[in-house]
Amino acid sequence: MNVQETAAEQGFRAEVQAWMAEHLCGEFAALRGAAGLGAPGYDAALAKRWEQQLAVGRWTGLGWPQAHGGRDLPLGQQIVFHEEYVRCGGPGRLGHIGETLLAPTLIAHGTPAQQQRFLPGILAGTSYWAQGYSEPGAGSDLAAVRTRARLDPDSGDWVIDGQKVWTSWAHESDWIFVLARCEPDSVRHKGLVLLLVPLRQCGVSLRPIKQITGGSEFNEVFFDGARTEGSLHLGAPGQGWAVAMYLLGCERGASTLGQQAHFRAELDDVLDVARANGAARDPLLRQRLAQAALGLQTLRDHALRVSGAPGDARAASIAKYAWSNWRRNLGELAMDVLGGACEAGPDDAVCESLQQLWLSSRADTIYAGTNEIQLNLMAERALGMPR
Amino acid sequence: MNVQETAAEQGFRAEVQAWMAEHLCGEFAALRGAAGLGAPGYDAALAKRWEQQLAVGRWTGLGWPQAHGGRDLPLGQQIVFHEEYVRCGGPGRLGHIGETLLAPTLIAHGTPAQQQRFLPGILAGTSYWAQGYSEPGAGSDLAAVRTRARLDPDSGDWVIDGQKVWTSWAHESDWIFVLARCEPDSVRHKGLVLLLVPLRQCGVSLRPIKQITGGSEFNEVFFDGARTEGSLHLGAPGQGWAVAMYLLGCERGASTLGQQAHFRAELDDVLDVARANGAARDPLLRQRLAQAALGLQTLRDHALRVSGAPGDARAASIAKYAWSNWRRNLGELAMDVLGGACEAGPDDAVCESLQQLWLSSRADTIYAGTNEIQLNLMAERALGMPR
Amino acid sequence: MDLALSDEQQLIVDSAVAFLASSSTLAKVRVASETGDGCDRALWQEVAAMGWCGVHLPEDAGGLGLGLVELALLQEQLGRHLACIPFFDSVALAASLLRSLPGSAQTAALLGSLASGEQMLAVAMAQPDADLQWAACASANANANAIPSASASASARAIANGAGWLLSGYWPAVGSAHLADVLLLPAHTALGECLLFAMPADAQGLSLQPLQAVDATRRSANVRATDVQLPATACLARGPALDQAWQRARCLGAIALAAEQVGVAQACLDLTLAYTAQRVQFGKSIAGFQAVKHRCAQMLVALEQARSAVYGAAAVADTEPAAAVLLLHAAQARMEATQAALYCSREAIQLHGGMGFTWEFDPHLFLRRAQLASQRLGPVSWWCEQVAVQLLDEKPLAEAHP
Amino acid sequence: MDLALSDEQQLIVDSAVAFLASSSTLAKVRVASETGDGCDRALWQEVAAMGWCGVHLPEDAGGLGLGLVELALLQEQLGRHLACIPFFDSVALAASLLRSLPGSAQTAALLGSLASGEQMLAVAMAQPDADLQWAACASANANANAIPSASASASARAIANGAGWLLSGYWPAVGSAHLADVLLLPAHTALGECLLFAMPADAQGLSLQPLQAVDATRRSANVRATDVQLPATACLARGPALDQAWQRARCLGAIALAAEQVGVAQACLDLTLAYTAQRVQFGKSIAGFQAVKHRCAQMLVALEQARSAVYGAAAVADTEPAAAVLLLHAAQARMEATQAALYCSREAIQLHGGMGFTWEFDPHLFLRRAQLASQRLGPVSWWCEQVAVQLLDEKPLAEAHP
Repeated sequence: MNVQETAAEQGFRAEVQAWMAEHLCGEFAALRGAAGLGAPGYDAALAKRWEQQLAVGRWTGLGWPQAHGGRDLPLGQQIVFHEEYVRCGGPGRLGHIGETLLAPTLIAHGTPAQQQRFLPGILAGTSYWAQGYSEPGAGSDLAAVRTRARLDPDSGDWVIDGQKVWTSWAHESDWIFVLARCEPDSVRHKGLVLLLVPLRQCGVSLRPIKQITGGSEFNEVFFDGARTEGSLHLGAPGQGWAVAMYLLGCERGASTLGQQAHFRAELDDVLDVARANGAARDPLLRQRLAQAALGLQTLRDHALRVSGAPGDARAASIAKYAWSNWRRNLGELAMDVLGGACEAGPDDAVCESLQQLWLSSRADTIYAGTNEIQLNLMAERALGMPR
Repeated sequence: MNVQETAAEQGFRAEVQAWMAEHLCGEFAALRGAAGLGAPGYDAALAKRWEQQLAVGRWTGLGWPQAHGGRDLPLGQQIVFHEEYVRCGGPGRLGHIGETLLAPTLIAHGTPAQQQRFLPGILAGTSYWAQGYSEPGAGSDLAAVRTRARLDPDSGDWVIDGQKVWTSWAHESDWIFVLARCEPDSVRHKGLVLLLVPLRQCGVSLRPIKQITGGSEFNEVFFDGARTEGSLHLGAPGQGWAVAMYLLGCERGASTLGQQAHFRAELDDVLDVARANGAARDPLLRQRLAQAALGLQTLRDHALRVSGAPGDARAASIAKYAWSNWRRNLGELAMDVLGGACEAGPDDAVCESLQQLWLSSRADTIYAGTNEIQLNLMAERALGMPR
Repeated sequence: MDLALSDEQQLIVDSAVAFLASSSTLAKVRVASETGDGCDRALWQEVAAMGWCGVHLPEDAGGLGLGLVELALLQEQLGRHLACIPFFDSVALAASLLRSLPGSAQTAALLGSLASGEQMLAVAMAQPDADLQWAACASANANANAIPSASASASARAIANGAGWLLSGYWPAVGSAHLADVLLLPAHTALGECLLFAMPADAQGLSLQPLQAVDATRRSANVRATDVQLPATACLARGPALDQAWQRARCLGAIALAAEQVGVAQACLDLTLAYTAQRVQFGKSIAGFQAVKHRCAQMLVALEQARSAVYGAAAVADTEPAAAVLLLHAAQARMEATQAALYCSREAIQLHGGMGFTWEFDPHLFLRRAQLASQRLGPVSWWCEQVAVQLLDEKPLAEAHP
Repeated sequence: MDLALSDEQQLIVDSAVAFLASSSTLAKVRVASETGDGCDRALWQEVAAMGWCGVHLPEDAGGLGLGLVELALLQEQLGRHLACIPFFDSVALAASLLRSLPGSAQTAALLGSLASGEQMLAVAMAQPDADLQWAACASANANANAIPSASASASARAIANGAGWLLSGYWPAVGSAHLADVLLLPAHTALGECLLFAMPADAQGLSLQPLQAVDATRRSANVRATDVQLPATACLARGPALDQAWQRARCLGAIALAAEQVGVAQACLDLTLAYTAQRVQFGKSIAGFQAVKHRCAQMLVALEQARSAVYGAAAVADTEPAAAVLLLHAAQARMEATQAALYCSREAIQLHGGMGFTWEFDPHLFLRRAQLASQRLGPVSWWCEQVAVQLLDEKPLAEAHP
């Protein structure tokens, strides 16, 4: 147990700061502090150039093994990077799904050929990935997969038919990993395959989903005879479920500290408004603001306590449940701090961003496993209660 | 819709006030304001004499038909009585189960002989009843009845074997109505009988249950070859479930307004302490105190809205859920108002009574159908959701 | 004593339900709110033709001669349908204020055109001042003026001149201001007295700044007046009479707003029951999961308790109660209805899962209304603090019920 | 940076778990608390023999030379077992206060006998003054003295005389006072300066009034001194040094108390999982009902979050942080742990159904501890208001993490 930074960590933090100061400027100044990937007017092309800039600075693949081009840094330094990056105004990371979810899974379950083919593009910020799990009519029930994949005996390709939904950033991605049913009569978790599929092909079409925020970060993805090479299954065909679950388990650890640094910036906005508009003199709002700040500190402590312990089945669901409800509460608090002045006149950017916080936070307790699913998981897996 | 008292109601209120002032004195002064039947030092013999005094004043059976010795008063006057009774310091009613639950069921489902035998004693305050529904291992699952009843061919009596639990005031009661299984191979709601059984017999033994309040209002009741006359089934043998449910449905209407008047007295105690100890200057506690007062007003409004509409399946569960959670919150608020001084020195009666409020209120959301059972009932019966 | 609906009241509800089911579908609401100014003028015409705009006004003022209970019943159904008309601002709030003022030819004329639906009105009734509230709380003094008077709303100045009054000022976030034909605006004289003015929407020097619509079905605008010349008759009231009317209108408006919130909560429960019944996950309708059932049941409790509170408060308001009694019941209705509307709209989104987060599905429309309504006329914490003053700081109030 | 337990720390936990599982069963707790004075002296002897009473004291003071983290780990397990010993009052609170004072022969002697378990101590650390708090809030001024100084605890008077000090006063609800060999009592001089005194329990003129035990496993008493003559050396500290030590001890005590609350929450979850697994209703184990599962999962979230907060706060406290940083982390630990203990103990009773309401079943023992602990050293609202002062009223604090 150690809450103080080592000298190495302090040095590393200074390094991050210096690099960010030197590079998050010029054309990239427009990205500064752009926490929400889905914010109106978001410039994805610029965000990709920024990812490439990060790669040049060797800020991608920090935790990857050196054999795969990573830096294999200790957890403490990874934490330092993710926190300091956001503190320096670093924008939301478009490469997140590839770097944080797919890459560790490729490293654990991919073939050497797959690793050599895909990891360099992820590392360099030149190749972007989307996630094809949820299907219409089966949002939280991931095992209810109806998308079908079959090997075409003529070409040797996989041919995919079906539909995925809630696919973030498919419209800006190059590839998608798709959980599909490869054994026609199989049910539930059996007979699935996880395929790596190029998005830019005529067998794939997208329909953006308009969200209550007004933005369209999510998509429906339609596969109509879409194809990918016969070798591009991740893990063995029929065993796709285990690989898919491994991938979901990567959604914790150091990168969540970066997310929390974003939350801190959002909280600071709310505190600023409260100081400015007099809400800071309301004893009830003062309590809620203090609770929000303390709760965020707890999210951080929790991540620091469990990040090093990969065996703790409780950790991922607890963290997801805790942060999503924390942020949803922050959204409600933001609106109450705005009070009667919660509607913005023209050019009131702060008010608008708090509205976006409020609306977008309603999704936090729904996507990536609803509150209800997380509670089921905790009860059954962590507490051993009956299914 | 009418929230103003009619002239008749106002006159009736004055009548109640005058009578109470004249009679709740002398030996009965000790009962004044004794809201909780289970309070330490409770004098049950005195409470029974008070019930008899009320009967002499014709304050029992207010809503019963005149044919059964009641006064058949309109709902408005019944409400006035129950509210004013408590405001005048009237103590908790030991005859409640007989007068409010059993009597209406006897009138609806009993034989003329049963009515003539039992109603006069209830009306006169000379005969007290306990309720034998719950069984060990089946608290909320009322239909899981294992207590057996069989007709003894020799004597013609019912013979009862089994056990009931959570039986309020069995130790002060003369009779108990017992839900028992009269068809040996029946399951769940079928094959039950509701029997009227004398408590003072050698086949019946009691064990008081010590509660977290320190008191023992509840009992376990053991039936070991207990007997009652062969004619003392309420409704047809085998149809006991429907009669038992009818009885539970009587737990609403005018008498709940009396309960609310008790709540008001408890709330007033909390307000008094807050004014005295400075908690009334804490803006957070002020909010909670105001919410408690407003919430109690809502319980009353709700009772006034639904008391007249017997067909509303939603009403009973909503009212039970709402009042029990309201009072549980009041108990927590009481302790927080006491704050660090929540432990009483000798002779600190107010502090002690708030502690009792806090502890006793933990049972409110458990007995007579837990929160969880009430929510199930509302979802299934009122909202038509699947079982 | 009872709070069940009378046969006549049930008839009003039934006819409102039937009328709005066809005249204010959510499809129509989306047309009115996503294009145009958020007002469905055809609906307004129909509503006016049925006499709803004068439902709680006396017959000699052109109304139907009914009470706040009947107004609340209509508001409940309008809220349930998110009807895109300024009924709350014009009928519930402005008419309640005008009625509470000392009678005059001007108020009678305004009430007449309001009752017929010919004119829409808006009132610049700002949020109560939070600082004032908590100052009272901290000093723990009974504060007889805890309810902000009209003056707290007015950062505006009125100067008497030969032609009448010269008015300048800024009134933020005035509900339905962009639709109103006449705006009711408070302003101070140089001596600090507060006056209420009726200002025509087309007055020279008046300008509106529409606000970004969080709830596009219920919009507001900032109002600015720069040296607007008004005739002497534009001043409707002043002094203590205005203060009393203002406080009374805030309470009556709060009860009507609460009724609308009950409608919002009901709509959210209805949407959720319908969606969860047909949505299948893990091989069964999600309405069969206990977590979903319990949440819906809790929505039902909140909703029905709120409905009882609102009907009770409206019934009390119709008995011409003392100001303190009216305040207590208005606070109760606001507390219960705000809680119900927020809880039900939030759960509606959650229980719709991913669909609840799409623009296409309806729950977010109600979430927006619920959030905005939670702040109109003061947040619940403000109302509760007023009640706490009565409960804790003042001598016991003569009980509402004898 | 990480907050996982080191191997040594895990060893401490494991040995405490094993020891208390046999030495402080709930059966033994009931004997100690339902008969006698609520103290299991045999347990205290064993605990002292293992060196726990000096766990966080330096080795030269007779301690084990470990830190607040290790103290918190022990407190967590003691709370989980409701161990009937005055460990919190004597070791967590009194020792933390003594350590924070300027060194002296007297404090060293007291620490030595405390670390060996030879003497039990108690501190009259009253609730923070609520009025002071909210006055600061209403005026919205940064209030550097928002943490009540020792003086706020002292309605007592100390008069210097030839023999030393003459002490009179009343200190309400002093934790474990009836068990203490020495009481640490603050008092004022006539000039208003605050002093801290060590008073032997057998001093002439000292009287105790035990309070009715809501939580019979953790009792307190009102303390009254009437013209007690103390030697000059009985005064341990005064002035700003005392104020600083007092504030620091309140924070350290709060973190230790929070650790105990985590143990209470854990015990409640354990009891509930065991009971619901074996309890059958409607033909199945109630642990299979989704409503029960979700409640247990929410208990788990509250518990694990609280544990993380407490470990984090204790780890920060061991780095000798600035007073403002320590306050922030103490508040965090208190908020999360209070919430977890109250939630889990309340749910434990509810999910035990009728059994939860009986004296015989154990949940109520934990409910009592949870409620009392929620008020010791100030309620969560007080801690949050102190944080709000930092967040909203003062210049931004230098960040706790660089």
